[in-house]
Amino acid sequence: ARTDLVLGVVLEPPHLDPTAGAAAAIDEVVYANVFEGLTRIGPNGEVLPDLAESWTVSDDGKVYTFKLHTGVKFHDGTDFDANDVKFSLDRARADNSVNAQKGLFSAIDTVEVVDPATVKVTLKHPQGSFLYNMGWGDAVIVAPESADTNKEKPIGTGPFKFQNWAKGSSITLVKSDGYWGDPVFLDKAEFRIIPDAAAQVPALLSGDVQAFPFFPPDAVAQVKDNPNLKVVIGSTEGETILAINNKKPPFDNLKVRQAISYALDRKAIIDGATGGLGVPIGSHMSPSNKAYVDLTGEYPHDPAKAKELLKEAGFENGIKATLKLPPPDYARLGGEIVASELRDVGINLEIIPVEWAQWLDQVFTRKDYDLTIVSHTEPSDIDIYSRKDYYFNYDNPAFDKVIEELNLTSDEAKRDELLGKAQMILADDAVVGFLFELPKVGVWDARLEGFWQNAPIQANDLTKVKWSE
Amino acid sequence: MSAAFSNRSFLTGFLITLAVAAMALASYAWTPYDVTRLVISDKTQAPSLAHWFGTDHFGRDILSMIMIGARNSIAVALVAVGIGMGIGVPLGLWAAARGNFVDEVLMRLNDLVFAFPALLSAIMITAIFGPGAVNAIIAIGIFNIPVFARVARAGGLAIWPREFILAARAAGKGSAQITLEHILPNIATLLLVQGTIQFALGILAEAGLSYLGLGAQPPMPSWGRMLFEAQTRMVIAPWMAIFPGMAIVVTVLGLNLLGDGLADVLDPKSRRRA
Amino acid sequence: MTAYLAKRLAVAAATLVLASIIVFAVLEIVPGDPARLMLGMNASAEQVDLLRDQMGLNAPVLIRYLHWAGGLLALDFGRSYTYSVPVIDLVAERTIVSLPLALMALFLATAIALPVGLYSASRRGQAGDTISMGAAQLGVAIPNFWFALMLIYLFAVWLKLVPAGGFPGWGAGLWPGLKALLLPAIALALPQAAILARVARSALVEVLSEDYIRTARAKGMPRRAVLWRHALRNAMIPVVTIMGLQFSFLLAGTIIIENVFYLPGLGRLVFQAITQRDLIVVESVVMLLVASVIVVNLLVDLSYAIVDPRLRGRS
Amino acid sequence: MNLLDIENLSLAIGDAAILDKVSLSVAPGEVMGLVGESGSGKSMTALTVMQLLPHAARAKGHVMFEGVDILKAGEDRMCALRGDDIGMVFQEPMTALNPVKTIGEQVAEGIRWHTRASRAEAEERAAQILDRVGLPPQKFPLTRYPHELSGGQRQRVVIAIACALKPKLLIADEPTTALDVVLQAQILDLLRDLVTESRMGLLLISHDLAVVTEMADRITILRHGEVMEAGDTARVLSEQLHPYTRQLAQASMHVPARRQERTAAVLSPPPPPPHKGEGNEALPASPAPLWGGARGGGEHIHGRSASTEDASPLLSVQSVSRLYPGRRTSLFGREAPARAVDDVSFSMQAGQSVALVGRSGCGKSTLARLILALDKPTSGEIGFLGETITNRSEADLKSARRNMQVVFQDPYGSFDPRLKAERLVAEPLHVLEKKPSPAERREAVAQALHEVGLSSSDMEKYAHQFSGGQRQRLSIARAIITRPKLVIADEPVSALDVSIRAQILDLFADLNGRLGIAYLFITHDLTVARAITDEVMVMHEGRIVERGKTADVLEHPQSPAAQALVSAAPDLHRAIAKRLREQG
Ligand SMILES: Nc1ncnc2c1ncn2[C@@H]1O[C@H](COP(=O)(O)OP(=O)(O)OP(=O)(O)O)[C@@H](O)[C@H]1O
Ligand SMILES: Nc1ncnc2c1ncn2[C@@H]1O[C@H](COP(=O)(O)OP(=O)(O)OP(=O)(O)O)[C@@H](O)[C@H]1O
Ligand SMILES: [Mg+2]
Ligand SMILES: [Mg+2]
Repeated sequence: ARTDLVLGVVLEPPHLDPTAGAAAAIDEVVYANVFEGLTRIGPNGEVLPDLAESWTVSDDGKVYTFKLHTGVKFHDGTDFDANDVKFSLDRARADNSVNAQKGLFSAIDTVEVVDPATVKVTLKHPQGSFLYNMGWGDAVIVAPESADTNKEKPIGTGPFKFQNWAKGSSITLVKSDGYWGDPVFLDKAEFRIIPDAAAQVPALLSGDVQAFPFFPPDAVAQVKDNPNLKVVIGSTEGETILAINNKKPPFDNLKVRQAISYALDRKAIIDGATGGLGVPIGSHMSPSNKAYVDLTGEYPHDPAKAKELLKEAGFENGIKATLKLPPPDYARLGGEIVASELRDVGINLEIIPVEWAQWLDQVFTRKDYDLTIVSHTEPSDIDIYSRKDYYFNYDNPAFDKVIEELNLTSDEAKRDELLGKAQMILADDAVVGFLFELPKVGVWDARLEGFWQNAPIQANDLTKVKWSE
Repeated sequence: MSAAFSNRSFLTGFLITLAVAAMALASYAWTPYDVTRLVISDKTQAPSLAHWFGTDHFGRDILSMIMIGARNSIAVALVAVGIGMGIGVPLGLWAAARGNFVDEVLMRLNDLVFAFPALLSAIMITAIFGPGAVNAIIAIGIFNIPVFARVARAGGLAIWPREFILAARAAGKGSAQITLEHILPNIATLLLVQGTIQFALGILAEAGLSYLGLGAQPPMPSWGRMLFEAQTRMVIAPWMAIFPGMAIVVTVLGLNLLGDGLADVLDPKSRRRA
Repeated sequence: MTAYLAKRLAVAAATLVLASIIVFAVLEIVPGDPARLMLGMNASAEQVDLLRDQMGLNAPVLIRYLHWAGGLLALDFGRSYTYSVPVIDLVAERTIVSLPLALMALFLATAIALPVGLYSASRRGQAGDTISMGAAQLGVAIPNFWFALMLIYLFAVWLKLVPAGGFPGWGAGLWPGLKALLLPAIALALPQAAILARVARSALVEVLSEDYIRTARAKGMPRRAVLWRHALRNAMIPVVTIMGLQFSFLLAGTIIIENVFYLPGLGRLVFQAITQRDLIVVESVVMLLVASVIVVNLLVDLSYAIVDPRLRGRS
Repeated sequence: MNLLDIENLSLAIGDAAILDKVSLSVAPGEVMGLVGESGSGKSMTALTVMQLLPHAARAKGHVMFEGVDILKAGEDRMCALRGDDIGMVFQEPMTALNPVKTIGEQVAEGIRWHTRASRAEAEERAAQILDRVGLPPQKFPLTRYPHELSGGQRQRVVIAIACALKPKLLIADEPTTALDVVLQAQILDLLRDLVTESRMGLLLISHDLAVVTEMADRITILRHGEVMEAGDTARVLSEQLHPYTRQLAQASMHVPARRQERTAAVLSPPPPPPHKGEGNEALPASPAPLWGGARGGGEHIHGRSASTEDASPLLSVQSVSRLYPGRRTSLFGREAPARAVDDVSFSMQAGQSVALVGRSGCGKSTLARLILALDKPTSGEIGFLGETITNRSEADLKSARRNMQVVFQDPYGSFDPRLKAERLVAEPLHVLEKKPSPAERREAVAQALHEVGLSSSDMEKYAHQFSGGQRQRLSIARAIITRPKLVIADEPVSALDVSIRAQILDLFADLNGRLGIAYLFITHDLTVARAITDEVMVMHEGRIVERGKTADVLEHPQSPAAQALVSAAPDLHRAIAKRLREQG
């Protein structure tokens, strides 16, 4: 069978060090392929052991002792041991660290090397999601020798090693001999960068690219009838929301926010922006999560009701506002539909398309916006609504209390209950317009197998990918 | 003028341009469908009796969008040409009238603007101000300035040494007055012809910018953006690309023919022949 | 000649300096913070500031300008914010795609335009002329990105003759490289060829009505010989001028075309660098493009003297 | 047997009939002159013989060249004839050469094409023929480009190309129109030598009767595409049997009747305005101007009487020089500046009519521009009406502008094609202190038009709707509308046909007499100078080398420059006399 693969990715990573950048594009290339962490996240979001063979947790939930695999080597031939783990974790949480997810490590108090194959991590307080956190790309283990050059030439412990990066064009990985874990099937994998949606379809159709694990949902209709290609729909952790600036009048008025929620026709939005593949949500939780509560019925599509609420709030003459849209298709397409729907109830939105840089600057940092559409792709991130000064400008002590409690809870059932409660508060407050869970659409050659169906995290795990006969 | 209409190129160009303009004007009063309402359930329908050119990914009628898009294309290109002429022509005339230092400086500044690939600068401008029709106008307009400045200067330089200018100077007229009374009217046809060319280029440029997502923004339909949206749906809805593309081609073709015809008709050589 | 050259070079240098100031100033006011973009939504303000420091973004404007401009003189373009590699390496990598593409397009455009122009001019008013000039009119009117899209669907998706886009790198061999550049070059060349053909034709028609053409024919030379020996060279000046001007359009065209064909060229590099706020890359590439336009136009001006002895100084 | 026989040649271009049953013949060793006014079809006749007619042209009749019917000959046959057996010298020497090829290449090209000679051989022969036409390769190497030659030298190259293969028939289409008289004489000598040397037939085309008379054995007179008269040159021109021949000859020799007693004419009371369409015969003297700022008629008299001895001249030019910077040769070096006008001093009295003659390029136009204050002298001073006008601002020049006007060489080019005659003629009114109202303006224009023999209904026309002669009248109307004291006319008749030229000269003479306007007439044509001026200044290489009464200078030129001009000037009287003498 074939052992080579050309895989399309939308964005080129700025560099290849997952511990030094937020870009999902980095993980899409190196996660699980080049770099490995203590734990890793599986195809369905479960936490799996990785470089840590096993672990024990102290009863107070504060001390984690990891037992490491032995005989593991980095691609440059240096050995992997507990010192590398300590180095990596300390580096990520250092004062001068520019790790984009520094928060993942904030609970860590100390990291101790017990012996070359054992590491003990002590937390300041129990953290329910610690093992999950250690599975993020930002928490992978790097070697002190190569940490500074990983951006250019990533050196990890994974089954593939970095071979070449033709900037702007493609990144090539090849199989790493002497890999400690299960052998992989592919000898060579090229990640070809194709940002333009217009180019992605022909690239797939012409066979230049054999797999597009993160394919624009909107373009699926173009390839789904092609017998040579397989289209696989899964779920992501991307809650796509119509974010509302909760402090900015008139959106500080609950009735206005509720009116917006009533005005939204999720089905139309999903059809128009994701080719009908998104899953409607009623609060900030992925439907694939077991703590998910279906709240989509809370605000059914009801323009009349929306108008009435607006009238009650004193806005029968309508509202003028802006809608800032970042570049992704779901936002730009969804935005147009949202604008059209809100116009029907008397909210006139001026659409302002912005680039990511501007979005981060204006919307996220300076909170200079009325409405925006964005997908929050971090897994289990309902706690963002409790963050002070977050761009929603949402402030509800009751909600904060739930989250606080959640952070200290490690009992699964109890956690699910708290999560359910949090979801309900958000829905009641109509903090934002909850639209849909971003679908994960993978398209690949019908003879390929082993790709992830879902995307609990943004990664292209190639460890199980192979060509069938 | 009747001579003009016997010129085939002029006539064809004129008719096409007229038709496009009429379509744009008509769209203010009537379009087959309302394009501000998205009917997702009607999306990507092939051309039919109900929708002659089919519908787009939001279920909007493409014919209606092309009609309204014509407005945008015309407006952007027209204002951009206006900016180019309004600033470029006086500069060029000034350079021609003053010569030497002023001329040198102005022309070097011209070269400077020319040295920036237009699209690149347009991208930078939209990076600052954000995408949008107005910024597209500014971006395209800026690049029309040196074009018109050059044409006006070259035309002016050719007229200045003519004897009737000497006659006007001998009659005591200053260079400003001569420029207004003699130079400008004499290069008007030149400018008119260049104007139609730039107009056509403006429509292409607007389409290019919109295609990169930097031009007109929703909900305002624009031909370039329609193509931008069509390109990801080429397989299932080729009509989304074909009709707006044709609209651009036909309009630009019409304007170019008009310009060619005008140049022919207004060329004193051919007029003497006729 | 030397004096002329010296003056032109001085003007070109001044233009470059002015251009560098403009570019730098413009990018200063582009909103968006590269550091925040790199760190994403979860990073704190302190972290962002830390990164800004590391990237040298917190220094005063003038210092940064002088540092950058001084670097340019020494051919040190600085380090890319996003890729954190020397910009010069990035530029070099991209140039070996963009330059061959531009040259191929220029070559194709010329190779198509000149024969068509000659043919049309020599058959002025006949059916062949009307048809080829009609085609040229159409060529001018077709947006190149639209044409590119059609080419892709025809030749790559349907006929599977060439790749739909992408660039395998010259390491993969000359032919695969050229093959990948073929469609983009055609898409780029078409409108240029159409414009050039029209210019060539009208220049030739103009020249053919000159008195010296009649003189040549009075020597007993047939039309065709007169066309080649006398008309062509005289018609070259407007053609070369337009080619010079087109170079700038060609560069602009590559930005779009490289996007359509996802070629890793300079055009896409700037486009991408702008969205990523990799300002140092933008600045350097823009300067490079501006410089190349200036150089090309200088060459065009100098080439006039080769074509037309009247423009040569006394030797 | 004749070399060339044209019988009943008719030619139409599109729907326009150009030639109508033209017949003429040229025998070996014979010079056939083809004359006729501009547009009469001379060039078209020549082009028919070459088969180089414009696209839409269709010819009927017979054109036989050595037994070959040219109208039926195919392109290949013609290619073999052209350049080898028939050579042609085209009308415009300035544009007849390819600017991007060396003269050597261009001469050798025909030789190589027809004889299949090697490059070296062809160049050898090219050098010979160039030497023959007075361009010795030592002084004018084959590698020169056309722009490195003067007009006369270029014309020689064109002749060399045409004669390179010793053609049996040479067609020379106005071979000297663009050249000054001295150069013209040289070229004509050259052609004559070529004819006698190899018994070549020459078809010489010209609108200048004098030139043709000097050269041609026989003459054919063409008008509107028809042959008016043909025959032996001397006979045709001395007998002048055909009315048109007479008309042409008279126009060529025309000398305006100048009123000797101009003062009296101006003093006499104005006659009633002429009736419309009366032409230029009885032009009225100027009635008192209607507009403010200009002087009344009485002042002309003063100017007139003062002109004879008054110490303060109308115009005084003192040591004026104009240098054009030399071409830059390197960063620091420049060629020596060209002295277009070199230390010129002279003065003019009111009402005087002075000619400025000289060869092409001697600085006449430059001097005119300096006097008109359209250009600044490098040194020296110009005074007008007692005031210095050098280095004055435009505003300070207003009064000078009012009193000094200009008539240009090219009547067409001196009018803005987009303006109507009214605006064109009214343009100088701009300098008046008191701006005339529209009605006054119309009146002034109407009167100026009357004075030059045009009607006020012409005000609504554009320049291109007038004939050449009318246009020149228009420009004269413009020049006199402010009642200036001085009109500078820069080659005002050189672009005109002989017959129109005669009319305009009459008009100038008449206006000078009636209005007392002083003229500075710039011309290279001595006949013109003779016709209407009292005094003549001869200019040579930027300097005034001779000045005196017109008749004196033209009869007894003192300076070599003046002598060259006078002896080279074709003169119909003399030419006919010479011809008759030769024939005994
Ligand atoms: N290409 C053309 N198309 C139509 N008419 C033409 C063309 N060339 C010349 N004519 C006309 O043919 C007539 C004869 O022109 P021709 O050039 O033979 O005159 P000519 O006697 O040589 O005059 P000149 O002394 O001014 O050279 C003129 O009325 C002219 O307008
Ligand atoms: N702008 C200029 N720069 C340099 N040299 C010039 C310029 N204008 C005129 N000359 C030169 O000055 C000299 C006089 O020119 P001018 O036009 O006065 O001659 P002219 O006597 O009027 O000739 P013509 O009879 O041909 O009109 C010529 O040798 C000419 O080449
Ligand atoms: Mg002629
Ligand atoms: Mg002159």
